[in-house]
Amino acid sequence: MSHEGLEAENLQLWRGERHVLRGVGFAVPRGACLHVAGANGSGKTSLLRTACGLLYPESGRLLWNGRDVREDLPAFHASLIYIGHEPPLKADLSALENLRYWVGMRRRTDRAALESALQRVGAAAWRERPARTLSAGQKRRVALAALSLALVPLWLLDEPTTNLDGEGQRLVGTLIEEQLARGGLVLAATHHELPVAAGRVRRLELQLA
Amino acid sequence: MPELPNPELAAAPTAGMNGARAAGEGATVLEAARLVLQRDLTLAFRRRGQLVQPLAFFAIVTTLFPLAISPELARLREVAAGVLWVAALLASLLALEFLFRDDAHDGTLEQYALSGQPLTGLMFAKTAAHWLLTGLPLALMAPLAALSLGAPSASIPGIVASVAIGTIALSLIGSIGAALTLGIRRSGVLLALLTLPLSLPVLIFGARASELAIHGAPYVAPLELLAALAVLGVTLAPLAAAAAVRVSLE
Amino acid sequence: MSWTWFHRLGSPPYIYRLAQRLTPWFAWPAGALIIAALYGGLVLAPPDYLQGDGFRIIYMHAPSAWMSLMVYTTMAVAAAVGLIWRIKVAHAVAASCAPVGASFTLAALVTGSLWGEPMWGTWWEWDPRLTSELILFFLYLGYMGLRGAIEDTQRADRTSAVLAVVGVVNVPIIHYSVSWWNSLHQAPSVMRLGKPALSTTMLAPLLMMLLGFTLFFVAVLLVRLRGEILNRERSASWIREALGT
Amino acid sequence: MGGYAAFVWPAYAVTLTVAVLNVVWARRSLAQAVEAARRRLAAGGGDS
Repeated sequence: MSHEGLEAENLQLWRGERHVLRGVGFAVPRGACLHVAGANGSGKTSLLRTACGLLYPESGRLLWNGRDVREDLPAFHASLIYIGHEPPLKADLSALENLRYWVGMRRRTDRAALESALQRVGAAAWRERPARTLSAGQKRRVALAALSLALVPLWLLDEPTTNLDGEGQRLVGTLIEEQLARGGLVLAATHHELPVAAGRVRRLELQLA
Repeated sequence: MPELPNPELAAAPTAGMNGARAAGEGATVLEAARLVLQRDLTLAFRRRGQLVQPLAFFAIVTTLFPLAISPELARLREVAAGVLWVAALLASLLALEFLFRDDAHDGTLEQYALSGQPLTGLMFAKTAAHWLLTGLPLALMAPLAALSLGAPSASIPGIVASVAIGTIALSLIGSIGAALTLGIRRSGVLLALLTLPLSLPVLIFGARASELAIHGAPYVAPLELLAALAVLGVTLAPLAAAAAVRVSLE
Repeated sequence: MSWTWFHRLGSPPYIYRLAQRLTPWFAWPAGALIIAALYGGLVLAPPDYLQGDGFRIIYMHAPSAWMSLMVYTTMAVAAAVGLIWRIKVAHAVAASCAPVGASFTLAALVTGSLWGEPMWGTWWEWDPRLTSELILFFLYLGYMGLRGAIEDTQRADRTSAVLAVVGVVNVPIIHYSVSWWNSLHQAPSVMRLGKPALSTTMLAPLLMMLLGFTLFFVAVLLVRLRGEILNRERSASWIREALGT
Repeated sequence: MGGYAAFVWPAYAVTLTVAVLNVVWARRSLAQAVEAARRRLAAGGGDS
């Protein structure tokens, strides 16, 4: 009997001498969004990085569709996308090129798909400009385009609304709701409110260690 | 299958829900590796300054020796192979610091590790790009340096071959060192301390092949040993580099 | 495959107590063997017919050289185990090995040089074995340098483990290439730093010394291991128990 | 030592010193680790 979705049981994580995650657990079924909240330094980023398998918890388990993610890490990674504080853009490449290399690593795309994704996030006008010249909010929008193109069931977003204007934040909300509507899962860590209808969001409050 | 982000059209994610990648949907390792290679080459050509630095370093070091030893070509010829190889080794070491640094800094390595593609294959692609950008130009420049050190023109093919094959092994060994020192501040000296002892066999066989070529003797035996090292490196080094990169992301 | 089984095998409290209990069982025999071998080597063994009393350096040089390689191999195996199965105790073993191995590699270099001067008439000869030993010393330095440069113990463990494994794959290649290189440049007049034809009275102390040094290494390793385990342990309850407070 | 004393004794001295130093270093590193663990306990760090 396997559960669909992402489950964490009693995660214990240490960073050097700091005990960052003290027995954190959660369950996110398909079509649900988990809002990871907490003060700065409470381990939101560490939790997300643990949930995507970058960090190894001291103890505890992480289950994807009922199976320990360690059993097949590449398959788990193929079904998730993680966006950290800083979108991973190369300063010397244009927004379009960045998106192409980023998404192309995971799945085949064509120029039309890339352009329409950029169009949707309002990047059409500056898609050929090198990322070096983009503002922090514009870089975020490129990351949103990658999110919409990745077509993976699990999204892990670290502060997805930072640096975005009101319209950009609503776009994040729309994208998340679309993802939930097609049965995807979203883990979002932010100390702001998520721009998503409250009924769909569960909340996980991390306490400061 | 149109790839519009429109939810009505996006039936694909449900197909991919269980982590299975449908045919024609997910990118293969080869495609991903090709993109990594292409990206690194594109980036390098947008920052040509960094490309030229190791080559200029190589040229300067080989110029130092006649000044330090003697301008007599007969004497220089005796040490030409050694000079060439030590200079090539140091030049390729110099270029290593750039190999992963920017990718680690801007989060690209993290995306590589989370791409669902085997990181070993991507590391191999990165190392290949590094060789194309430093090893190959060094091999093409080696004849100039060799001639200026009194090597006969008949020795050129042997020298180019030995430097070209040797730098493959050096890039591979170097990729391990560069990955191991990720996240360490001022890692330059440590990188040298880790990489140089491991590069010793390459230096020995490479210098020997060049020396034999300069003396007009058959140089195939050390060249074969060099090729064996490169093959061993191709099979093992990306594994180690990938393991080191994963650790650096923890 | 379940990896929890290995975790129980590598359970830190269990290994800590085991190390504590076993240390004297290695330390005392090591001391006794080394003292007996010293007596055998310095007093009982006759001078070599070619090298005279100079050959007695072998009783220090050979065990040191043996230690340098054996400790490196132990370190690499422990590192690989720690890397693959994520066993903290294995990393603690690897971390305990490096300073021991490095110091004996240095001893092997110094005694080799002291042996070389009367035999070759020079303090340093690019003899393949001495050269390999020197490279091995650099490998140790690199390993310790890498460990020292990383503050977080877990990351230091795992990063240096990759290096140890890479190094151990390279040691035979380095040795082969150095021997190959040396055979090209060897001046025929130079006597190789050789094993003299050893009679039984000469050989027995050497074997005892090798065994004594090996036991000595295990004893030192066990003591260091306890410290390294404590450094990696977060659970207060058993630390309290182990320290008897 | 048949003229070899100047080489034999230093070789023995160096190696045995290294051996003794290893014992000293090992004990010291253990003592330091115990000390650090005590301090961690006293500071209330770590938990069961």
